[in-house]
Amino acid sequence: MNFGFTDDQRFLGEEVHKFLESSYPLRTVREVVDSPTFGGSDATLWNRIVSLGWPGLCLSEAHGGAGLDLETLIVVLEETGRTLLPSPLISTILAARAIERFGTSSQRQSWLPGLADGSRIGTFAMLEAGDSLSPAGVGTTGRVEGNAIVLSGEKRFVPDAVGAGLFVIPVRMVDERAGRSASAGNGDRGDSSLDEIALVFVDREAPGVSVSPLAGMDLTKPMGTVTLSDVRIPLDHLLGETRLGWSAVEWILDLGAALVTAEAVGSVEAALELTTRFAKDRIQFGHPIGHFQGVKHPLAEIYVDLESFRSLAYYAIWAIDHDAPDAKLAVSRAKAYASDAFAQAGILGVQLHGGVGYTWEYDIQLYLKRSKWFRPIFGDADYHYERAARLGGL
Amino acid sequence: MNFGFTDDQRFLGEEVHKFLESSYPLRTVREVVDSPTFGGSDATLWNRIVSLGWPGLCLSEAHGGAGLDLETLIVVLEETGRTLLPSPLISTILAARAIERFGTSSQRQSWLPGLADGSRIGTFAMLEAGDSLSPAGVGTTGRVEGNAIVLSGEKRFVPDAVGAGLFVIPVRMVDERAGRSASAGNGDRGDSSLDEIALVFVDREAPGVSVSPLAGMDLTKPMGTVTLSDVRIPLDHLLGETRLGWSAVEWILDLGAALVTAEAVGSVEAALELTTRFAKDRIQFGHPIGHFQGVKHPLAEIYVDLESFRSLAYYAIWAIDHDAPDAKLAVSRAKAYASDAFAQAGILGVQLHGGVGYTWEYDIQLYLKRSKWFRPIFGDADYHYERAARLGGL
Amino acid sequence: MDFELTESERAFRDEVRAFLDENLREGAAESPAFLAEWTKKVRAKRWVGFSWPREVGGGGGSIMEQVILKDEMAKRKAPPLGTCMMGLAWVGPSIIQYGTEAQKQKYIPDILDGKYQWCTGYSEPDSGSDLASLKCRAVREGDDYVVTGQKIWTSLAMWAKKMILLVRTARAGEGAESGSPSGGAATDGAKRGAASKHSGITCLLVDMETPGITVRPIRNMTGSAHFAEVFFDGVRIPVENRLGDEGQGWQVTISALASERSSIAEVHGLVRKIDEVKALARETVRGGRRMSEDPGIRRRIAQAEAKIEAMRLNGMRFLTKQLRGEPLGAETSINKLHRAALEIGLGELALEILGSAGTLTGSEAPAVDEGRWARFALGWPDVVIGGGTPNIQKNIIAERILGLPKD
Amino acid sequence: MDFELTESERAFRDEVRAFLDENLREGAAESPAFLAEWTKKVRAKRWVGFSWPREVGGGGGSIMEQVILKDEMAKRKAPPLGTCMMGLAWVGPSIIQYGTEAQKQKYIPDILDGKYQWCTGYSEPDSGSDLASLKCRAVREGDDYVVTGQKIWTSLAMWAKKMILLVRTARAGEGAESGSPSGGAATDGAKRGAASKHSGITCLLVDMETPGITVRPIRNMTGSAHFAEVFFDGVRIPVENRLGDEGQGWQVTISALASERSSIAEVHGLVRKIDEVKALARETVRGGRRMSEDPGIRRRIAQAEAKIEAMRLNGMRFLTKQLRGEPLGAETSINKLHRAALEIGLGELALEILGSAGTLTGSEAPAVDEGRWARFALGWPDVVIGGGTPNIQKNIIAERILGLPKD
Repeated sequence: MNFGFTDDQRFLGEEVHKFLESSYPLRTVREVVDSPTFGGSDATLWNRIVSLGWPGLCLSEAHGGAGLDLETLIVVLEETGRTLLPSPLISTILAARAIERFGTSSQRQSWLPGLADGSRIGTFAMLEAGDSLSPAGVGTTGRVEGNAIVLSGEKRFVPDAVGAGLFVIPVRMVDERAGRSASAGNGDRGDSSLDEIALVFVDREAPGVSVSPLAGMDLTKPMGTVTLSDVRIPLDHLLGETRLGWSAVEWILDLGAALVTAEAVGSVEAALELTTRFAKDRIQFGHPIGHFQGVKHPLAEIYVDLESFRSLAYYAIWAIDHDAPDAKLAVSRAKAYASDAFAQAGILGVQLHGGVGYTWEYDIQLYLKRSKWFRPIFGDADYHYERAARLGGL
Repeated sequence: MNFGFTDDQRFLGEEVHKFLESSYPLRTVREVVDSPTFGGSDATLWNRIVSLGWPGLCLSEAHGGAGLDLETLIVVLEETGRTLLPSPLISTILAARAIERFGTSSQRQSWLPGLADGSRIGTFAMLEAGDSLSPAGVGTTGRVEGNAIVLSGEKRFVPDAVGAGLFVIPVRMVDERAGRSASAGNGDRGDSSLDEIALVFVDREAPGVSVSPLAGMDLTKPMGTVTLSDVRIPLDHLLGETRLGWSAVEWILDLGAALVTAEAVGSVEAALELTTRFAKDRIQFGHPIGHFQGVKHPLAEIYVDLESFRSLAYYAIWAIDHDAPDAKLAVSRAKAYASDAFAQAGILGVQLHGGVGYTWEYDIQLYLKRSKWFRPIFGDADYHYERAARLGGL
Repeated sequence: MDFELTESERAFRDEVRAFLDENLREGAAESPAFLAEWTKKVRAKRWVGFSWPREVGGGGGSIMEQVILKDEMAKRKAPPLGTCMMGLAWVGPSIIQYGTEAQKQKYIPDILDGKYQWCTGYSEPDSGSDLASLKCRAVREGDDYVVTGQKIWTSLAMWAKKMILLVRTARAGEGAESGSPSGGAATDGAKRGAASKHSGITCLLVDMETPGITVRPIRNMTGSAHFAEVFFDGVRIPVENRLGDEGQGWQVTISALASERSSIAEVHGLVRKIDEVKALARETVRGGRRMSEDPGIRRRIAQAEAKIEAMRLNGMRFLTKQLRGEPLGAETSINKLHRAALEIGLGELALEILGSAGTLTGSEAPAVDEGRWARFALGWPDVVIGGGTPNIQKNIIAERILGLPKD
Repeated sequence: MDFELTESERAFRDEVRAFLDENLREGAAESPAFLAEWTKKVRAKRWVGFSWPREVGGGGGSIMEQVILKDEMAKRKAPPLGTCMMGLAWVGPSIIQYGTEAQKQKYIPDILDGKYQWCTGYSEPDSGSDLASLKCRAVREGDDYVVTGQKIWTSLAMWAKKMILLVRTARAGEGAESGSPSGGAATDGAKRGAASKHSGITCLLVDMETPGITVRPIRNMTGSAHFAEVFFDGVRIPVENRLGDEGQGWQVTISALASERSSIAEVHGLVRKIDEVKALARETVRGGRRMSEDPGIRRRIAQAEAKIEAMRLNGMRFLTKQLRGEPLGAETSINKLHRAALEIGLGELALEILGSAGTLTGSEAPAVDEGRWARFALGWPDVVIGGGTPNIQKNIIAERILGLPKD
């Protein structure tokens, strides 16, 4: 019975902390994202990350990874969250874990080493115009034409899209009479439509793929739109070489939600530290403002929320990694709780800082912006609490 | 332009305040409701109220009332709310105003003088087993049989039921083939079913009427169940001698909601005063607890809510009295806001009092109980915010 | 991370489960005969005082075994382990650590056997959460302390035979204080530092039948009485009944026994409550709609469940720390705050699901479940106020964990 | 109660409406030519400085007329009345009450005509909400004050030609203070009573082109700059530019002019915002559902609308008091608190309606309305922090209205 980290994991976390504190403090992060060449990924930064082996940390050794548990990744993500590190680490790991779980052995061998050694950046592209994390939200089509699948559609809000070399994409397979879905013929549009859903790999360089950046509040979390105009991919780019169905998509979404929530633990922790330090230093009416319960109690509440969604996030990661029966519920609880808590911490942090809190120069506003990015990604609190209610038997 | 009371109204309020402070402070109110003979109305108290002319205050002079505006009633209700006065005043006024608005001239002459002079206590009985403030919630039936209407059904949560002599009751008129509603024949169960709804008077003494008390948290607001077993009433007991439809019921519900909200203004004011006084007197860690922002800010928030729902309640009363086009919206906003605010004030009041707050001897818990009674009566915050959303064009 | 039990832990858990399978009968908890039998059996298992050392008659259970035992018991809604609740929770640990041999022999077996009830004389009318400012006075006269003053919020004082009592004793050179009017002493006390405020406090073990003690039950807002006021008027307590040294009373009441603090019992209680609320939402139809279909109610239930799950997991992190021998401090206030919010929130949720029916206290329809929901919704002050107010818990976190300055 | 206007008030309202019908064109507000014309016309009507006495060139409008004018203007989204916003809001009233004849003649007409912008030098880096602790120092040297120090959060200082400045002046017998290091002065100041903290403060009217003044814009988190820091390094201000007496600066900046305080303009702004959010909810389809059908969104919108309506009605109660000549005090903090909560809440609501699209700042799809919602949601600090923090407003209510002790 041990709901905590091993000494090795703690040591790794400390090393990551020291590295980021010295090499990528927020000041440096600001320079990276403000640079005109930053288009979603910074080569220098990525090379450093790669040299430390983070992308492959939790991939099997057979595929070039370090073969560690997913929970070990938490100690890294907490640190990248603290310093708002602008890297496609989570996106790449998400794509890699999806391939590791659902890919055929030859797919794993083809794709994982490149993701593990960072020579390729991966990402998962889910959302479309309907902005829906549901089977109905998959409108991009895949049409088998001889030895190829032809893809058409547009994916939005794709994390790290501009820097990515490999996209893992859910599509709806349709039969060759254009535009009709595979099951349309049998008149059964119920659950079987879930089976129309498949996951495909798309190479950035494939003809018909175009990627455009999206300007967002949080410069450290770039997103983009990926347009697929009759993109032809070989049949072996079908993940698992079968129609994996909605449950595979849901698993990837859950993993994404859990990973960003683990990262959010670090962000909220850092925002709370910044604000607490300010509350100790700032004198008003003859006292540090942190002397007043009007300041101290909201900070205590954020601490309570932080520690609570930390527990939920740790468990969610563990549950996914161990295929625990309550893994979905665990993810929804963690992401829902964290979405609200981070939003609150961001607003309160800026507010308690007073005027300086929303100047460009002060760091606390960067966490406010991160909280806005964090809320909808992989499902907001409304989505996940409703899902939790359903999974909980309501 | 004057959104306040006239000097006369203020003077009346002060007189009521003095009377209740000297004759019915909370200590006395406790004695009244604790007395074994208290079954929802105390004769001595009612006689005092009647001698002051409150039941007829806002009824027309032609029917024995004082002919004042409904807004004048606010200054009285705020005071009865402060001292949690256990009287069927609101119920009687509600029944009387319904008759004044919708009754025929002969109905007004028959019923209003008795309600105005307090010789008869009235009440409005809406809810049934489905607990729904909607046309569908009216399941009690009225069947015309010759010169009579035969009523069957059960009304629940009827305020002041045990002491009442006259019930105003919404029923669903059915045709003589038993159990079929009037419009059932034409196959149109849409809006026309609203027209089946009528309001009737039922005399407590009519054969087939039985009333049983309901034990509730708030002893000062007794409720009861009224069972109608084939109660025969003459045709002229049909209010307005026509099927008034749902809109009349809705008007009465709105007036009820507005009146209890005006009363709640006084209750929250008194609860805030009690708690504020406690916060000034109670010393902890070397200071009055009201010195700490953790106590002072929640009290300030209650003050903000109190003054805000006070404004909403005043305007709602005015809007009903003047048939303003936004009267329904005004009522829903007032009742919704007040339901949440009073609940909050009750809980916080008990909590800030610490241990003594929930002893039987301390008064603050009486306001907590009143807040529980207040929340659902005439629609809770969920009901009224949803209604406000709809009325506001969503 | 590892949520598995070791082999020996699993063996212990299986032993507990087997015992429960054999001895627990559905609904039997209300039968006095069953309870007496049950108590004898768990005593024989040494599960009463399970965290206490075996040499005083306890179970010597490890932290992890304590968790397993509580967890299994709570999951199966088993009756309590032992009947002398206050004695097991508060008095026993203090006596084990600070008592003389004679005191241990006199009291510990009776607590384990549940011979009689204990109560705790800690809170006073003007002390509230600020326990250190207490004023109940003991003046040494020969071989007795003469106690005068008042205690309040004493659970079950009406039924208790013994009390563990905190008093303010005068020491050499502090005659002025013990002689000052009690009001002044409190104010002075508050102005001095915490260390000195605690220094005059002494712990006594009191027989409730001693002349001069008056118990007055406190009726709470639901009409029942759980707490009492206890008045002391020149009550003579033999010096041999002092627990620990003079002035050591503060430490004496803070147990350092290695008992688990994962709040598992509270979490099980809350899980049971939210399950009841969910069932209520499914069964209640209002306005033509099952309340479990109402999106607002669904969200609030899901939110409460997430919070309870967070408490459970927080508790496991605390437990992990304890198992590693790391000190557990102010972070336990996290779960206390959650619990306070949940106790209030679940009651409110139940009432909002029920509408007017929720306010009924009678036993007949339209009251639901014999009016229990009204009591359900008015029960939170026992927990929220009795366990230290949320404001105090927030101060603890802000000051001890975040390092913000004291008020 | 009576929500009707008197005959003369109605006549005035009709005059305003007729003017708006004639002169307002949809979408014209962005055209500089239109704005110049508009400004000339409203000036001719004496609606610029409408609350000011007619003898200084103001409109001499009654409280009720001010409300009507603002109300009609806001309802029709008319451009502002006058272009010298800070001058009209802060500087003019102070000069009218405390200025010399010469000062009035020099400044008031220019403010009314909008010849140039003013800014206000009140806040300082270490003063924040605690304005009385300011440290910017002025030492009298002959016919000049020599000013050294820093101001912050000065709106539009980059564009202003004049500043109304608060400084701490040394007076006879107070040399020690003006000579002390500025950090110490603030701490000392905080320890003394409010009266003495205010007593050393003097108000100066400053030409921004005076040598020694440096303006540094403050870029806010959305990347734009509304505020600036202003540095004073031995800046010489002629004594004749002092407004009011030495040491009177605190009173000088608190206008006692009878202007209406019903917060009608703010309420109209919020009504416009919630209407935009409602339209957004109707237009946004996510997950196959129109967001205006989402029960949670519906409730939050209805709640915000109830709060805004409460603000409007609270404002009418305040107005009624003012019309009766009763003093209006701390109760105006009620609407300030509502406004702060709404400014934050409406932004959050918009973002939650939009999901990921809400965080986009670009002008192309999938960004909605050219990315304005991201700015909409990050704009609250201007109001929430600039107008005094919610904590300060709550203290005001708790202390001045409820009578709770000061911290």
